Amino acid sequence: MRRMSFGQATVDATRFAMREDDRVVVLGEDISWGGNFGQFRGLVDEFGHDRVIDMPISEAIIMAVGVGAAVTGLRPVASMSFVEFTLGAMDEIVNQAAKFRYMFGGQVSVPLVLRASDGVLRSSAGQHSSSLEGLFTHLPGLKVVAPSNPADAKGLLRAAIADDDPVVYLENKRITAKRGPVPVGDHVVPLGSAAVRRRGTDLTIVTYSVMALHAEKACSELTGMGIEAELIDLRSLVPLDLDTVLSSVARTGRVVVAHEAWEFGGFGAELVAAITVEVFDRLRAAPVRVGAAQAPIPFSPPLEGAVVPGADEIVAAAREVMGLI
Amino acid sequence: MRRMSFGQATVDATRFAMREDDRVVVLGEDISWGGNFGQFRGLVDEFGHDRVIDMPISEAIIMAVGVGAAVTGLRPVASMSFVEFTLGAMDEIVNQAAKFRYMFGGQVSVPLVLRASDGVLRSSAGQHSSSLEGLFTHLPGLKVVAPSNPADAKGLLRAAIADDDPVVYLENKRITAKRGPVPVGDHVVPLGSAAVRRRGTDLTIVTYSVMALHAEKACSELTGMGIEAELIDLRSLVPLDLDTVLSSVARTGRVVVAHEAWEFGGFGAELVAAITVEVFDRLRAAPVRVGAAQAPIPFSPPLEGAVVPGADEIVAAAREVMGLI
Amino acid sequence: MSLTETMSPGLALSIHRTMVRIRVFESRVEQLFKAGELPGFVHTYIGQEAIAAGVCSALNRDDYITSTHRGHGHAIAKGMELGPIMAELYGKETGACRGRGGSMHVADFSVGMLGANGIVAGGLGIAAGAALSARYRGTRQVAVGFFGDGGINKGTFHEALNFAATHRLGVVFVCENNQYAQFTSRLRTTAVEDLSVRASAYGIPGVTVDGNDPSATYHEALEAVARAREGGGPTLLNMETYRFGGHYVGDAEVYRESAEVEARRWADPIVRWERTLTDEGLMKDGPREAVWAEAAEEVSAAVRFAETSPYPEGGTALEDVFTGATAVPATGRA
Amino acid sequence: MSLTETMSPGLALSIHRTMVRIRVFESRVEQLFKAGELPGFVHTYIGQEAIAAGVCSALNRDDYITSTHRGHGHAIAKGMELGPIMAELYGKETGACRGRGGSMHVADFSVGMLGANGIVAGGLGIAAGAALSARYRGTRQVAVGFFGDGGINKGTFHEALNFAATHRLGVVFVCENNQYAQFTSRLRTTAVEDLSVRASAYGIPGVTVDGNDPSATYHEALEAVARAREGGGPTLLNMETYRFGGHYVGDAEVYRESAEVEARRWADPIVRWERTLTDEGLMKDGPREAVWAEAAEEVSAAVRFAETSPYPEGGTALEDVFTGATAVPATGRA
Ligand SMILES: Cc1ncc(C[n+]2csc(CCOP(=O)(O)OP(=O)(O)O)c2C)c(N)n1
Ligand SMILES: Cc1ncc(C[n+]2csc(CCOP(=O)(O)OP(=O)(O)O)c2C)c(N)n1
Ligand SMILES: [Mg+2]
Ligand SMILES: [Mg+2]
Repeated sequence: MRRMSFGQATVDATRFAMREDDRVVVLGEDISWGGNFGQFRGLVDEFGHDRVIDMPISEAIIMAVGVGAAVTGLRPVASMSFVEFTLGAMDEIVNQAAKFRYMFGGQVSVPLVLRASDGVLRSSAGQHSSSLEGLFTHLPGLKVVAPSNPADAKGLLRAAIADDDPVVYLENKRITAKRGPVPVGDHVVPLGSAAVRRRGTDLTIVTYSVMALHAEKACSELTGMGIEAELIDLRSLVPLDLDTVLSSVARTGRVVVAHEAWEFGGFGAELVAAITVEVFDRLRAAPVRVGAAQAPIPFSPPLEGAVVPGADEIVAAAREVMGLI
Repeated sequence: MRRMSFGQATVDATRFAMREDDRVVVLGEDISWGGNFGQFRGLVDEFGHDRVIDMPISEAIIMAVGVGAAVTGLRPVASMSFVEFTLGAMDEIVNQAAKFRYMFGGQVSVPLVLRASDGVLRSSAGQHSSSLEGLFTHLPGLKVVAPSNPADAKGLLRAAIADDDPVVYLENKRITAKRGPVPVGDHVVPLGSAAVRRRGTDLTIVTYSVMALHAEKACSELTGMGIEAELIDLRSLVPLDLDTVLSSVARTGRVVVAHEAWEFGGFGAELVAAITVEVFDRLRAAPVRVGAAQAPIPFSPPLEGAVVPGADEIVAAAREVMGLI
Repeated sequence: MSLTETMSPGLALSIHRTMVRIRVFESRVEQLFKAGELPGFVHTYIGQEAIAAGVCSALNRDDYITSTHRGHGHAIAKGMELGPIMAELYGKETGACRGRGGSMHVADFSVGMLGANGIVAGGLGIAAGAALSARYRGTRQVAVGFFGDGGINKGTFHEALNFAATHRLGVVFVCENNQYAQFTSRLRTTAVEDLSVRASAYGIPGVTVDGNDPSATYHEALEAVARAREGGGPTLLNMETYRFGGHYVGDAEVYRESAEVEARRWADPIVRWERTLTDEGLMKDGPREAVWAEAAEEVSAAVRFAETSPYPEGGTALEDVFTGATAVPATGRA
Repeated sequence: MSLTETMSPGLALSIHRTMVRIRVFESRVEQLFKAGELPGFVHTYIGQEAIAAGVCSALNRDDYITSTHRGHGHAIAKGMELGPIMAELYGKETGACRGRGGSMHVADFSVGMLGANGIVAGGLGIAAGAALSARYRGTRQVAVGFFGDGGINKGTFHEALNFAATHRLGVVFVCENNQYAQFTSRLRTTAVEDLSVRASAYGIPGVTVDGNDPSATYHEALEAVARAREGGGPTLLNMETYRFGGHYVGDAEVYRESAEVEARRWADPIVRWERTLTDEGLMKDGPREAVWAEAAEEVSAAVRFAETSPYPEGGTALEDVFTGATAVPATGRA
């Protein structure tokens, strides 16, 4: 184990993959300078400009070139820095990358990772603060991961690069600089396996990405109130480790689903729906959702705080599902 | 009342709006020739090329020009024919149209309608068959409607054009040619009002767009089995008339949510989640969802039929929620 | 200069054969579609055969092409068998894409045909990516991105050309300028008359070519392909042609006079090429007819193959969303 | 030719005043940001003042501009008051956008400033739409779309220019070519050296301009604006300049040598313009210093205004997602 930041852990994983397999190349804006969040720092020194490719501000072509390279023998990792910029490449992500294998009858795989930074960070305002996993998870052909800590950041990026399908790798901006212990050398976290962060019997909290950190805090507070929550960090949204979720909820009978993305039509809706459909008879109370209020993310701190949830909202939701509010 | 097709009804609504308000202009590819589905037929003859503007194959600029025109005094109706082409304009739809009013502090409105044809129609395959309302409904700042019949097609388009905010108007390809009675003259269906198509006491079916037609058929079959379903055609997804849904489900205690879009993470997930959260205690059985299986829409008819649901799937879901399966 | 000084008789005849195979294939497709035999919708390549045939003759088997919604001609010219293409149009399990893709998504990666594509200009960045990959792997493969006069106004055209030009990638961008995008004349939507001028925005060669003359399409492609292969970067070829049929089969064609179509018939690339071959003494009537007859037989065989092939099983509909062992339903539960 | 033959002294001095106001405003913003007074992140306009000041001097108050992430200079030059801009940067209720937008989304529709925009090249199509609207309404308003050398490679640049050119809309596309996009030199990502050549792809005039000379920026803009106003269609102006600061305040600037920055200082547009005005006898030391002092006072007042203004109430966070009476939460329940 070595302590490093989430961002460094992703550099570690990428370096490992690039050393292991020379088909791995990375594409993105400003990445030879390390990228907007240092997620590519140092790679160009070791691997050169043929493998660490500075792209023009042409998001559509970053993805299209990724697809073209992926289906002809490379394993590209494409970067969009802010997740909102993926919207300029949505056609390539959805109509090409996600559908290529299926619509061509399984002739090819598209081993491509799309990295994008999401979430709020200190008032970045409407076009630089969104969390868009709800879009990607709905679209068949894409895998989607959203780690919450440096060790998972490394392990999931390794798994994503090793995967033969397009994987959207979402890294929350607020945790990119957060440090934690990371296994040295190779470290893989398989896609589709949730982590139970905390055992508890009163309710289950299902979450991922930065919200998993808020939830840890919420769980401590809840303990102080005599409530023991089981905390599940999904890590991977597609494929989704629903079994882990269901067996926990079947035990606790109560569930809070939390994410930073907008609540309405968000991934939490899918979680609540799937849980309700599958273990309805075990539910002792209505599930409660925590997510952003339905507004573009505002700039001003008091407004941002009002729209985007954190630990307090999880605590309140937990108390609600426990029937205490 | 006059019988006309869904498509003709939209022409009717547009003509009415254009006569009434000369700020209304329409923008799209091939629209002076009527558009891909005849949704603009005849308009250029009456209103000329200054108001019926043939656009290059530049989806991003269709939307951006729409935004620029909308915030400087016009009321554009932009067309994307197939809804998948909106993916090439997603940045303009989400980062500009939807956020403009909010992020500029309410200085302007963006009175803009985005029309797009969705759904499967006779093997149009992976890039011409999707239903993407699950994307639009998640994103704050967009209103979303999806009528199921010619009268609503007219009334909702009138309301959408009259609305001061961006409205995504989704017209299912399979029903564009379907005929029905349409009120002559002005006819408005307010955004945010669901229609109860059928009263019933055993369960509630919540749906919209083409699925509302499949559901009518399903209801008849269910009657034959002694099951009386209440059928709610939402018509408008944002704003959503949740009150109508909840009061029905509170009565019946059982609900089937159905759409043609992919089930996983689809708008149905939001509906199930909202219903469960709000009227949990009134639910007598787990809600059941009907939606497309999680694959790009395949070309071959037997495969398309296997992925995309219809009346049979609604009947099966209704029987399941009734505990008969 | 006579044709034989610039092109071997064998090549000239092979291009002829390819054009005829495309024409006969597409005419049959039109018939079959009108007869209700084919699901979906189809866009035929009739009138543009000299482009696919000429350009693909300048390519090696392992070179790449990306295609469009109007892709049957490219598929045939790049070396796909007719049977699997036709079976794909029928939606059969024996189709090139196991019936998953249909007319707009015909592909065969084993011959470098990286897919017809239903998104206008959708193939251009993919071609650039394939060229980047070839450069990286050191294979000297070239990629051709076919697109239309409508596609030239799509943002991806710009992004792809700028990227390919900056990196001097081995791509040839072939604009099949058939004068219309769906129902709309290019003159109504495009700021320049001569589309080849757009090359100058990227500092690359841009050439306007008689797209109905296989000698011209072949030679211009050959030059561009050679440059691409040698690291000289991309080229934009604006190949002027005309779409004899509707945008899709069934198109009522209200947007153009039939007189306009008729006036263009003089330039039918196959008629012209046959006249050239005959004039140059490379082809006699007998062999000419044999080519058509052979193509008709081949197409009939393809139809028989398609007709007698089974449809895919509905139960296989969720295969290949993801790759092999990693395939998982979204729920993570098998 | 002396300056006074081409520009009135009043205008020359007014441009100077605008440039100084921008410079002083931005320098204070830099300080404030470093002191932790401002949320978010800020991109300053220092070094590029001659462009906003010159171009906007060629516009009427009711003409439109669309701006970029680096938009304070445009906002000031187009006539926004400094107080509401500064308050917006603080996230205060009295900000131009009531604190909802912040630095990257400063806007004032009442002076035709249609918004700074955090999406690179995001304003170009919006400018085209505004010009279409002006044409339709018959107002003769012109729209200027500002963007950067990085933005020129975005697909929307292509789509916007093609559309505007096809319809001969009254748009002026002003590329502020400051040599870098974030950390990356334009030479690494762009296929052509002289960005003005891209105009030829749309059959419109393209001119490279010394973007640090207000006389040049003003006169080229004036010509383009006049053409736009008269129905002569769009122009692409490539205004060469240099960003003296980092991409954003706090940028470590590892991607360029400080010697490079220093070498560019000779071209500081304000220093140059002051020298010209002095040489031409239009300005003396006293009045020059007064302009700076006045600007400093104005900026201080703006800071005081911002500092003493209240933050928005958290409870108002859901206002203005939708318009007035039609505003509804997604659930349809108030
Ligand atoms: C992004 C996108 N926009 C619109 C369409 C609808 N569409 C299909 S073909 C076509 C016209 C294409 O014209 P062109 O590029 O000239 O090719 P051609 O059909 O003439 O071969 C259009 C608009 C599409 N498939 N993709
Ligand atoms: C679509 C999009 N892609 C990427 C970014 C991130 N980004 C912000 S500014 C910038 C560089 C812009 O360069 P240029 O257009 O030259 O403007 P400058 O910053 O030099 O004024 C980038 C890449 C963005 N904001 N939008
Ligand atoms: Mg065409
Ligand atoms: Mg720049």
